[in-house]
Amino acid sequence: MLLNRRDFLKAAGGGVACVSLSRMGFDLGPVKAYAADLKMDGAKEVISVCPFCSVSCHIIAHVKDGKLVNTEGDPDYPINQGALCAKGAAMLSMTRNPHRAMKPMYRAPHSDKWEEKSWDWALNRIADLVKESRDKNFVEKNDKGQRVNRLEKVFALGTSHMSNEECSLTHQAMRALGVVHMDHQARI
Amino acid sequence: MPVLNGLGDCEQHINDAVESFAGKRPVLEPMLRAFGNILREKSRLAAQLAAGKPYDLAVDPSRLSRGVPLLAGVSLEPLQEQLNVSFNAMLNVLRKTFSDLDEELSRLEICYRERKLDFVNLSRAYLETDPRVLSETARSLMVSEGVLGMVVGVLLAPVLEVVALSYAEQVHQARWLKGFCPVCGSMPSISYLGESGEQASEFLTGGGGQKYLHCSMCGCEWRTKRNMCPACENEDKDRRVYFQTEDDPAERIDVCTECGAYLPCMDFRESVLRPPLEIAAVGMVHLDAWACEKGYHPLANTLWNQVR
Amino acid sequence: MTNHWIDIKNADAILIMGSNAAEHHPISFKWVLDAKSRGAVVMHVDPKFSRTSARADFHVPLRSGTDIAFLGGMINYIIEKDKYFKDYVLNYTNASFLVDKGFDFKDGLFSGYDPKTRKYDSTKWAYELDDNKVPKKDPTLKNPRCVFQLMKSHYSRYTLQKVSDITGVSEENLKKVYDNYAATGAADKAGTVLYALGWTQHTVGVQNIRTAAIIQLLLGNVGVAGGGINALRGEPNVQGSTDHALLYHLVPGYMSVPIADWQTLEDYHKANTPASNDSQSANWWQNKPKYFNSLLKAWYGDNATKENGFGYEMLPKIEKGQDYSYLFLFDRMYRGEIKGGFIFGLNPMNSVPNSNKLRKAMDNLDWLVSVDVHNSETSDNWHRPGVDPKKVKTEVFLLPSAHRLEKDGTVTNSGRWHLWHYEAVPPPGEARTFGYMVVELMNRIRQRYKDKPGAFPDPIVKLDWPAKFDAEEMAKKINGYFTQDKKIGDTEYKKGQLVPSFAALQDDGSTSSLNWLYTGSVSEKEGIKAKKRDATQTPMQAAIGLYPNWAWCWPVNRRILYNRASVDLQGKPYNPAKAVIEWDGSKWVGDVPDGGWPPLATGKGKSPFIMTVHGYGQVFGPGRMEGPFPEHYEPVETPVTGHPFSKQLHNPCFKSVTSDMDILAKPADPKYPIVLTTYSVTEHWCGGGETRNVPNLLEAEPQLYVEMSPQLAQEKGIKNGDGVIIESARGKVEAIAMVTVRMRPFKIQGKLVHEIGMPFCFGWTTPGCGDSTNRLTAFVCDPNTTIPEFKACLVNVRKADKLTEIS
Amino acid sequence: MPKSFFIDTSRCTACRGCQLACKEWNELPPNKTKQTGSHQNPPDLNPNNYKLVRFSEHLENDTVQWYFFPDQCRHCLEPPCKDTIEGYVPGAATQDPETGAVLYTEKTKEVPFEEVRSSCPYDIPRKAADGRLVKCTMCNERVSRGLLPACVKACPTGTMNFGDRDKMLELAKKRLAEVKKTHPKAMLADADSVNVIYLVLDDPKKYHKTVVAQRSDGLSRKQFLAQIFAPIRRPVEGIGQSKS
Repeated sequence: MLLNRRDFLKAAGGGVACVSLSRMGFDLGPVKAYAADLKMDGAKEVISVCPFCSVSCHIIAHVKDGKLVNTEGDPDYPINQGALCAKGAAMLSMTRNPHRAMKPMYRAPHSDKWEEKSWDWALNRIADLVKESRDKNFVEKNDKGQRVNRLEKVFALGTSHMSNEECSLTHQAMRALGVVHMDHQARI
Repeated sequence: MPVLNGLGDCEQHINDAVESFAGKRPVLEPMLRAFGNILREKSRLAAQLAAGKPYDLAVDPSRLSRGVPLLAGVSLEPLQEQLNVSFNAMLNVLRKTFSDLDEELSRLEICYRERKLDFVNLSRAYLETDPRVLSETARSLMVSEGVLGMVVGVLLAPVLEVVALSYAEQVHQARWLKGFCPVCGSMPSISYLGESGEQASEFLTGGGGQKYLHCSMCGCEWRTKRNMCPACENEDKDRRVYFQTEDDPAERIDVCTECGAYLPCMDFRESVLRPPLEIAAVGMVHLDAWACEKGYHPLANTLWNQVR
Repeated sequence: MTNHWIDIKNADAILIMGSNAAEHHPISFKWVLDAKSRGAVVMHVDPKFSRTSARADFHVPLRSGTDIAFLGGMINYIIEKDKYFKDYVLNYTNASFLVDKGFDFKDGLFSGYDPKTRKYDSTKWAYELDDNKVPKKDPTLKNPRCVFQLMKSHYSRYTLQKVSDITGVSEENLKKVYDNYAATGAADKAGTVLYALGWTQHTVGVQNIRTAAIIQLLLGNVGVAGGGINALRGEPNVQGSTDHALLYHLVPGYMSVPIADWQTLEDYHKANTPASNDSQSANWWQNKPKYFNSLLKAWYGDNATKENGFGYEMLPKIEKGQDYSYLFLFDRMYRGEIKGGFIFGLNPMNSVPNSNKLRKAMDNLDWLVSVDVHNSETSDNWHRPGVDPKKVKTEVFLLPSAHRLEKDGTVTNSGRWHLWHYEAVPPPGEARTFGYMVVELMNRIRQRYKDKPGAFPDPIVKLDWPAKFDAEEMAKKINGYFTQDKKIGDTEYKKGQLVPSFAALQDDGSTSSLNWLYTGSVSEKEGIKAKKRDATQTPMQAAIGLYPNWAWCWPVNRRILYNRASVDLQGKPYNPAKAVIEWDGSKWVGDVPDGGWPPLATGKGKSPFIMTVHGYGQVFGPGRMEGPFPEHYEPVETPVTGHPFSKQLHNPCFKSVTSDMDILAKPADPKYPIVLTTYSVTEHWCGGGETRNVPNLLEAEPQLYVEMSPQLAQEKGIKNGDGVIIESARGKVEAIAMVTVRMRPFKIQGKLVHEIGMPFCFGWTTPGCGDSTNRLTAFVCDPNTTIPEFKACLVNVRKADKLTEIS
Repeated sequence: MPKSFFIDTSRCTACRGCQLACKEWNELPPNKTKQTGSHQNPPDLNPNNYKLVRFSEHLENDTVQWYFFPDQCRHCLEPPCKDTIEGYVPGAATQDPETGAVLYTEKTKEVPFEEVRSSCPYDIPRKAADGRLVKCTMCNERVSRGLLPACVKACPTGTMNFGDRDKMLELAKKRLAEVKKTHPKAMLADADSVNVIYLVLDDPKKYHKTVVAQRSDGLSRKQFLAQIFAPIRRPVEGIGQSKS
């Protein structure tokens, strides 16, 4: 099976060379000067998936200097073939939305405001709360004396916004803690 | 299914595109006019050949599904007559257009009359990029390799355009996904992003953007993936970049940083104009100049992109 | 979905019911119209005329909550008019099975019902077995105790007149839908059923779908191209998140969570591994121990050994029959029994019924971690209108999460396609992926338990847990590895090698996999197959748009489930023009078949429905809570006091809780005479937290509205655009009246019944747009799934003197 | 050859992609809108919305008809608004001879708005906060660079089409012939006199009151234009003459 162009070529490259434009008699000076003045922006195209309904339309994200500059439906994905609905088409403004939560926020008991916190502080504080709640409320055995290992007083809800990999880890973590009140969008 | 560009390009269509690009980018006007002449003649000739005697080539379309181009290894012997016709017509227009090359072109004409030109063999060597055959022939005929290469390429193109046309349906059915041409095995000279989905349904025809490659030799057009370099098949998002200016979102140049190849691309979703693709490629030669300056090389050598 | 999105184009008839596909799965509708342009008839049965109706061949308005009556009438019609696909029904469904004498049905109740527990004893619904414990069959389908005859008699009660009387659909419209759809009973015709939350969100949700499944089996529409039972799943990765079981009652791969009565791994397997003595039954779930043990091995790594039951004893075990879903969680929270918890990417204060109760319940938490892309009604619950924050004790964290475009990983679409998305840009500011948060947090908790042991640390410290979140590594771990060198058949696998398919998973600890359904999704040769973008297909595959090389789908890249039912006993496709698989004499070609055994006629085949114990499609479904045949019951809040089929008004098993805030209107309650249904809006996403914050989308759909018919508006003195108040037994909501001919009153039992509809995407954190519609809905649930009845409750509506929520 | 739009409302699903794309390209701020009993929002064209999808619904013979109409400036071949404006301030309105786009300049600030508005048979012009008159520009700055108008580029359904006038007319007639088979009342609205050619499936009044040229007194376009042009009629140069 021939799978590569090299298999039927004697030499690689762009094919047989032609005479140059200058040899043909063109003055390339102005063209090169024109080209040198161009303000060319480089961007890459990244395949992603629309985060809304589960048709999972593919999206090509255009990224320039690490910033999202445009999104379009992926014409190669056989299901959406480049088409997007109004929400999918609004992906750019949705992702770049200034209203988004950008920093871990904390609201102390009885407080009337949010405060910014570091990730380190927030995760440590949550870890303390989880351990404290678990140590205090862990149900080792039920009324019948059966071993049940349940942490009934802590719950986990969500989310179908997670990737499969994130779902798998979340399930594993919650079962390890003994969480039984676990649910997400599939039930509502 | 894409429409084959070559044969549909009537004279008016080519003229309009030349005018429109020349108006937009006067710096390219001399090239647009020169290559416009050649492309017009090529188009006329292809139409003439298509209307003439049917080709008798040993082509096996079932090879497409195995990733083998139709003409790979196929003898071009039966095309002797068409190649002769093409040589005469194309040499004439080349001579008219490029007076700087006249000396070498007229020498080739003499060689032809003296039956020193074996077009079948040269065409085969051209398609297979066999530098030995071409350089030896050039030496023996006392012309430069560049001019010989140019002439062989130019005379072969209209002849093979007819092949591409007659197998367009098979190529479409085969869903050819390679970066090289399913008909003649050459690399593309330009690509474009299409307007709407292939399977236009009543509802949500799609934003378009499907990528088609246009063969630098036979003008065959085939669909490819957006996220693949046609030269090295690299799909890494971080090693493919496209460049464009803010003013011209319909024109871009796709670069693979893995293998260093570039390919111009027209985005027909942005553009009202539908120029013949080869005129569009000439109208974007400034991008070739830019890319070469940056150290990239074209996917296919064409008549108009040798900017060095 | 048994089939997939593109496959919709292969249908000859499309019944869209309980879904507004054009507005809520817009791109899916492309394939509906593709089918239409090839001559398919598209029917939309729904209370509201929507953009789906506008593009269908016809729209049939139906009163919310009467789908079983409508579909039961279709079953009756199909049997009476002899429209069913006889070969298929006989060979591939359990229609010929004889049912044991314990089974009975009287006045709306099946045998075995205990009114005290409100539960059935389903052992009463067993088959009559032969000496080998295989169900007895009557291939003539004449035996009065065979499933076919029992079904026939059950649905003979669903006459056109009675169905029309309760659904509000004219007899003429009933016949139009029945005729068009029943025509797909021909061998070479296919009909597909597209449904969504309009079927699931009822106290009879599961049975709505069961009724459709019976129709599909009768017409031979399961397993074929253009057929199937197709849930248009709503949420972005809800298929994947269900596969990976973010649900209390399952562990990944649709296996039951351990219950207290199964104290050991052996107990678990004994209770969960089905057996069949029928040599023609593949009984696929007999492999469950391999999948379950491999899961445990993946969770606990080297700490899972054969000796310790692979760590089974460390797992939490729920109480038998106890429900831990939203309904009960929030009820327990309301009662102060819950201390704290996590809400990831979800806004239940807006999108779960009886919001007033839920919002109060949340005040009882000591701590709450809300992880989202926006501050929402959930994270901000402590300063909702009318509440003094100083009185709310909850310690609240809002952790900013990444958008899909900002992370690597896979999702699974509704057609089970496993799809990779690449990180295009990093998350903005300090936003992070869920994966980062879960891994980091768990590592901190693990460290704390290592430093200072507290309650039972083993399940936490012994976890096989990554130091950092890496989507590719996780994708491989989900696929699974060999944990030691292993020879299977003639092939030798090395420790650390990826498991090639779930057929190679072992129950002896030599393999690990976080989800057996995804084993085969990554291979040594092809890497992560979700990244594959290869559109090539054979002409046979291209004829039905199968795309077998595009990405990968579970199980084992089978694109159409139960596809062995698309061929006759010799392996020849019933519809050669749209063949899914075909036996070429030595192997199957086309799709990946449901097992590679030769056709049934060879004597070496297996029955097509391999996930059922006996291998047959279940016309008779003894596994459901409220009976083996779907029966019409009214919504818990209903505008009628009786219906034509029995004296049993409601699903006898529906789930609910009792509290001072769980008040229900009585049947035909004069205070609440109007039916309310709820739905989404194209411009907003679910609870709206994300899209309300996109100014241009908010401009197009700015405020909460209620759609009502001109007749109702006139009756209530309401004009289009008026502010109105909608009231149920649980709450009051302000909205703007949208008076529209797209809503129609229904004639039910000779009386005019009005239905209104409202979206639920508006909430108080977006000023002036209105607040949760779910303050009206009742938290009463399907007994099988505990999915709430969002689609039908009772309300009243009046013109508002002034508005406070909408400005 | 002027450019034309062909707007095939038989394909429109009211996704409002065009409406949003128009706002984004023209950088028009969002309006603080209210629900007024319709999905049509904002309720009318306004200085921040040059393009608006209109919704209309009817119940006939027990069947619901729900029609969508993406409304915008028609870029008339002989634009009456231009004549009105120029009657006050020459040069305040222009028509691009290449594209046919009817354009308003800064100078429209000096023109009485209501008069211009009532001279438009489609009720399109609106007055911005700074006094300028505004409406759809045919994305002329895009079109003159060879790019498609933003709304056309955004349309996922094939409703919005744009190109040379003869090509658009050809497409419109082809589609009309097709949809006539199922919708005998289908028609092209004022195709001979405008560069934005709508295909509607039914009586245009069922879509919106000014789908075809209209004034409150119910004059046809021909009568209406005759009246408008009577006192100030002068030759229109540069573009094709109306055939009506």
